Amino acid sequence: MFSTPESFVSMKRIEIVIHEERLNDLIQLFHEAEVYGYTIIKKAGGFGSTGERDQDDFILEQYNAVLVLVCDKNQADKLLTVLQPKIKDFGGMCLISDCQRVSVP
Amino acid sequence: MFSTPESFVSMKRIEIVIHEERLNDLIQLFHEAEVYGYTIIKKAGGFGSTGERDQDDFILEQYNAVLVLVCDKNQADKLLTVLQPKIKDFGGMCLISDCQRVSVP
Amino acid sequence: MFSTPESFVSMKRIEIVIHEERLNDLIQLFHEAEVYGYTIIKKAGGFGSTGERDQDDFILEQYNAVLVLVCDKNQADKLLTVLQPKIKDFGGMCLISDCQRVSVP
Amino acid sequence: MSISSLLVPAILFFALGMFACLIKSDLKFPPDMHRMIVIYLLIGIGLHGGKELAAADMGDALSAVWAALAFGFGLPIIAYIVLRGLGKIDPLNAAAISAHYGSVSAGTYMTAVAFLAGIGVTYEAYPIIMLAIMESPAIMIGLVLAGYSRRVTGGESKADKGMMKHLLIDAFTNGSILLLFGSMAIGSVVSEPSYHKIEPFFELIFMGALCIFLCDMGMEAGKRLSEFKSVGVFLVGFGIAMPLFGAACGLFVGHFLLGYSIGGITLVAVLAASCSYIAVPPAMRLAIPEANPSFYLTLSLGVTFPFNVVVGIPMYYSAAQYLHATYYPW
Amino acid sequence: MSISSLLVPAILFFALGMFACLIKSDLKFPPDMHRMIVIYLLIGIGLHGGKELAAADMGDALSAVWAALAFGFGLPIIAYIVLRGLGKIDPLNAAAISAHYGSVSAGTYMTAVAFLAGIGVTYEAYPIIMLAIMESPAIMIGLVLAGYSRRVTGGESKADKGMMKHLLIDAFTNGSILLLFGSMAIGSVVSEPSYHKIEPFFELIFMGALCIFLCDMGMEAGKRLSEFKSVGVFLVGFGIAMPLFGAACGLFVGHFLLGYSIGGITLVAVLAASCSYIAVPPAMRLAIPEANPSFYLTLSLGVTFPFNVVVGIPMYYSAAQYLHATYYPW
Amino acid sequence: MSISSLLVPAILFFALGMFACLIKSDLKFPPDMHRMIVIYLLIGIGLHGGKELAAADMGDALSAVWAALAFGFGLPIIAYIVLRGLGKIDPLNAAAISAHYGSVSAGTYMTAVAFLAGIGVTYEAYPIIMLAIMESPAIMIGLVLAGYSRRVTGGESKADKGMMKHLLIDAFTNGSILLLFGSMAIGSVVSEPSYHKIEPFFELIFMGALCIFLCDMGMEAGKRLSEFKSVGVFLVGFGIAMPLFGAACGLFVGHFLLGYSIGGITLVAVLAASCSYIAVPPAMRLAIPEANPSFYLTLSLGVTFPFNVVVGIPMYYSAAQYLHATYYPW
Ligand SMILES: Nc1ncnc2c1ncn2[C@@H]1O[C@H](COP(=O)(O)O)[C@@H](O)[C@H]1O
Ligand SMILES: Nc1ncnc2c1ncn2[C@@H]1O[C@H](COP(=O)(O)O)[C@@H](O)[C@H]1O
Ligand SMILES: Nc1ncnc2c1ncn2[C@@H]1O[C@H](COP(=O)(O)O)[C@@H](O)[C@H]1O
Ligand code: NA
Ligand code: NA
Ligand code: NA
Repeated sequence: MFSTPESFVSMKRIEIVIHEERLNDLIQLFHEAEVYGYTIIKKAGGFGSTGERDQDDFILEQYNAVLVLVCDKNQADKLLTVLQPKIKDFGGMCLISDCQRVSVP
Repeated sequence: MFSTPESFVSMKRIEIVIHEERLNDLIQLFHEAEVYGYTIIKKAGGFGSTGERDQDDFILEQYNAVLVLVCDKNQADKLLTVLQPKIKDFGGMCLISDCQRVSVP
Repeated sequence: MFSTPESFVSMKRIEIVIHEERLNDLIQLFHEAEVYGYTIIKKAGGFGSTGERDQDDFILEQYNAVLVLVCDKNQADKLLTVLQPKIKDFGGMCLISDCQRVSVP
Repeated sequence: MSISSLLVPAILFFALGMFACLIKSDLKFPPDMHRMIVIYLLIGIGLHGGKELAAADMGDALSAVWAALAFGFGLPIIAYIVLRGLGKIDPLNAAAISAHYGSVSAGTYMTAVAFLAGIGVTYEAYPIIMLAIMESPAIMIGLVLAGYSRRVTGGESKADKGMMKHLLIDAFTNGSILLLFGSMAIGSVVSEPSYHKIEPFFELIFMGALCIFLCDMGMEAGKRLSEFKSVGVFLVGFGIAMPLFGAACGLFVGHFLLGYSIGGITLVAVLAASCSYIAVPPAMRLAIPEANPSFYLTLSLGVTFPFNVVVGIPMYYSAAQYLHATYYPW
Repeated sequence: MSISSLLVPAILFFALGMFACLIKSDLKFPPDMHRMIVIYLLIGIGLHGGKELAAADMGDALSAVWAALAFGFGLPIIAYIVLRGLGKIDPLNAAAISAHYGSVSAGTYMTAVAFLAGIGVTYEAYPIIMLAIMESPAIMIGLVLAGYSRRVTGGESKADKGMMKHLLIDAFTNGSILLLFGSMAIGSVVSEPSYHKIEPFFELIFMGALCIFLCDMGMEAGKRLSEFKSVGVFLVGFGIAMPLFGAACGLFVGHFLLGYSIGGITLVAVLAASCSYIAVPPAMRLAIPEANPSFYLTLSLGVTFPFNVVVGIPMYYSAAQYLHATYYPW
Repeated sequence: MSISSLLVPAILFFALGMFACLIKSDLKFPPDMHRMIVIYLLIGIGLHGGKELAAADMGDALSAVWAALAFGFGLPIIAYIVLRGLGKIDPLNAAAISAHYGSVSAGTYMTAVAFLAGIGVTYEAYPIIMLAIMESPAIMIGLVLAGYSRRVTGGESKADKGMMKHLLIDAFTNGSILLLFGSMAIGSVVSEPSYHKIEPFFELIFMGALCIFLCDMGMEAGKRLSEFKSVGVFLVGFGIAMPLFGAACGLFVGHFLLGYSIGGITLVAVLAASCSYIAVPPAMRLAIPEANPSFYLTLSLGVTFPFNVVVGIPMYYSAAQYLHATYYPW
């Protein structure tokens, strides 16, 4: 379909939202699982089982962090094995979806 | 495929981008539709039908907000019924895609 | 499935993460390809082939930018033709996935 | 005391902030500005307190410390009993709210100082020492009350333990408290000429910076105030009665036990009457996640804080005057 | 007047900012810093104005108010006519641009004050009152012109109405305007000793903080200036001619109608010549989304602002001197 | 010199920051606050330096410039040789680390000024000129060393070239350097009364603002210090030996070549001993992405900076005293 279809690689996109104060634990886990890349957005707000987290509220100072990680299926498999037992503890949200990574031609 | 396939739940991922000043209206709508979670990223920039919104421009101070909401199909259905009539008014962008939510084992 | 299925349009969602200092080059490319919308999140952090980019480190001041662009398949095709030769130079990550855009009823 | 003594810039800027919120103005201060001014004010208060401490009589300073600890531990317990007994508030919310009332509001305290300065009344150095001390016990007693409540209601107790220890440490490593104590320590050891070099930044321009802080807090108070319907009549009443009770304790202690001047008594009353909105709310959010923040924030920021700033301070001052005139009428 | 009178720090820092932009330096000030300094400057200007107002003659103050209203309403209408008639600019862009010229630039005004201070020229207290007043009418007249333009071009009119009301309210609840008026009110009621306490923060360090603000605005002006090609020769010419015309009106009014001193006349000229970049641009972006922001921002920030700061102020001052010498040659 | 001369607020606040980091306090200053204070300090230093420059003897000023250039170019080369020869550090990391030691730390310099002020020692105006000059050569020599290293190790060379030019330009358009030089230029041309207006902001409150900056840097240093295990014994040793060597050079140059007073010699020693953490780290990150930032940041922020602030400054001062007493014993 695209001009150079062979340049797409099927990947898994993992998207995690957790309380910002737990971010370091998560990143540590990632590095232990030897992931080769992730992206972090901090100072996110939201609403979940622990109530509202308003990023503009400078009294309570509650933030979420959004983490996006793209990897192949094997790595995702490995990662989720490590991640899943901790998910309840971490709270927030963990998604997985399919995507194509555009690779260097 | 994954170690514990039964721990994934098929969900809908709704992603909305709107002008930040409209965010509260949208959130109100969400709470009326009784969603159980969403994530907000503020101070985003972008370009759309109303022109450029540069988040670094401290003179005009125009920001977008990105909102991600994950829910099951029924809830999404319900939500979009409420949302759709307002979409034109809200402007921006509203996407829906499939994802797997990793659930507590 | 949804109340008004005909109001969904199949689209491509392109998600790019690059070093913030390269963002302007990318946006220029987008405008040359005549895209009609994109969303930008700045001051993101992350980890990739060039090491860690910690958005809280005010000494090094390294940020990533996340760019999300939704368009139809043709536009995506066109865009990626322009984008792909530059991807190596840009570094970071470029994803493409399918989504439904909720359109004005 | 005339109406003009209320026309203190700090109070007026607080009112301006509330007014901006009331007329739904789009006025908004950057959150980082708030954080920066808080850092600045805490250091300024600490340095000043330390300087005073260095020159203070140790016996008198110790009395002040004891009084501060008594308030910090005592007031939350009384608040908890009232909230549980009279208000039938559930234990965890009661614990979270109570903790706020043991602590103090640096903003209210500084407004009182500005008020006294405006009418030319002097005061002792000790209250500022009390201010620095009262934040920690309040957080600790909040944790203890929460633990007690959980045991009573049969909540989790194992996870609790680790949490408890973690939070007790927190009560001392808490950034605001550390800044206050650290600056106090620094203020008490630096030499006079060294202090003189930093005085323009931390003292000379202090009252002006306080105005901007209070304008911001006025907006915040206005925002919280608008939620007071959801909080219920009892709690709003509590948010006014509790500072009055605290002030009464403060007046008593300040006059009879500590033997301060009118200005000093007023400040002790303000300390006992005020409740925290800097260190305690985030600590309670973490320690008692089950408690509803809109309860304690509405009370502390939306009710007690504006009450103290606008009505309380002059009232406590009048009471201190009366006390002084009645019991030392020579 | 020698070149050395141009060597005012405020102006030099503005030039430094433009230079940084010119050589594509990576110098960048945090956006929140800009917001904070704006808040600080507005409060400082307001307090100072209020203090002056309290001491002012009511009749003279009223004359200043009338003059401010005349400028605020009159100049945009003239600008609109010129832009439509001579420039064939489309109605909505013309309306948006016009609104900016009715308003004032606090930065330009303060630079003028720094300039006068630098050469030791005194001035009346009234211009600062005018400054506070001129922001609202400009926004209002911008809305009226936009409404008129839309009716002429047959745009939406129903949605308009609610919008219109909403925006008229906005012209008064606008954060910057509220801050300015609020501080003015506060400055006019606080007692002398109270004011004295906050003076170091709001007056003593004011001119230094202004330097940082102007350095930042210099970078911003440089950025906008670089877009002036896209704006066209006519508009750039307008961005220079309009302040000259405004200044002429200001000189006339300041000298003949208000009867001010040379310093006062200069300031009135600066008020009439300058155009807003704080309250008006976001208001116009909301009110007239069809207008192209790069037009009014390039004009106001990239052309008129630097023109006034670098060339205009000394020019208006010379003109005021000439006027004074010619018409009061005794 | 007694222990009390160490009780300079600036140093104590630095220690407080490190302490906060040590006890894992949640104290955190907004990153924008850091940026704002850096902007403020750079402008303040520049203005002050410019003012001194205007009053300086041109010959003496030129000597200072030459000395600054010699340090800026010489120290990194020596550092590079030591790192490569003794430490077997790989070429690119060695280049990146070296560049830091040619530059200076404005924070350390200002702490030294506060230290001297605290014990009442005067100093010459020239060191501040050296401070402004030393940042650029260090970046340039870092680039040259990196280029040399790459040629040696056979790295990319084509891409390099464009990069090189780009980065050489950067060494001059770099925001911090521009701000420093720009303010210096402004400080040297403005008239006395004009300067007087901005002095309260840039001089009067300077030392207080510096305290907040150093508290922040203390936290940063503490954070980096904790990584020193990963850096290895050799590098940590280098991070202490290099400033000692630099200080020795500075003492020699300051005393024998420039002939300064004790205060002046101390400052020259501090300049030569200190290493940059404002302009150089980001420049090196861009120029030598292959180098590991945790090496140069741990060294510059975690080792050399605290060493200089806590131990170095009083030591260099004692050495300057000794030198002065020994070689001018009349
Ligand atoms: N269904 C959801 N969709 C999107 N974000 C969610 C969802 N549930 C939780 N989150 C995010 O995760 C954060 C923490 O969730 P929780 O631990 O459940 O309070 C929330 O503040 C949201 O930002
Ligand atoms: N096709 C698109 N892809 C990604 N983001 C979009 C798209 N269209 C609009 N947006 C976002 O929605 C914001 C508001 O859009 P609009 O109301 O069309 O100006 C824009 O500033 C973008 O951030
Ligand atoms: N596999 C990945 N998943 C998510 N984000 C990535 C990935 N690889 C790179 N990135 C992002 O792209 C940025 C730049 O990548 P790089 O140029 O490889 O250092 C990183 O800092 C990450 O934020
Ligand atoms: Na209390
Ligand atoms: Na005007
Ligand atoms: Na050095």
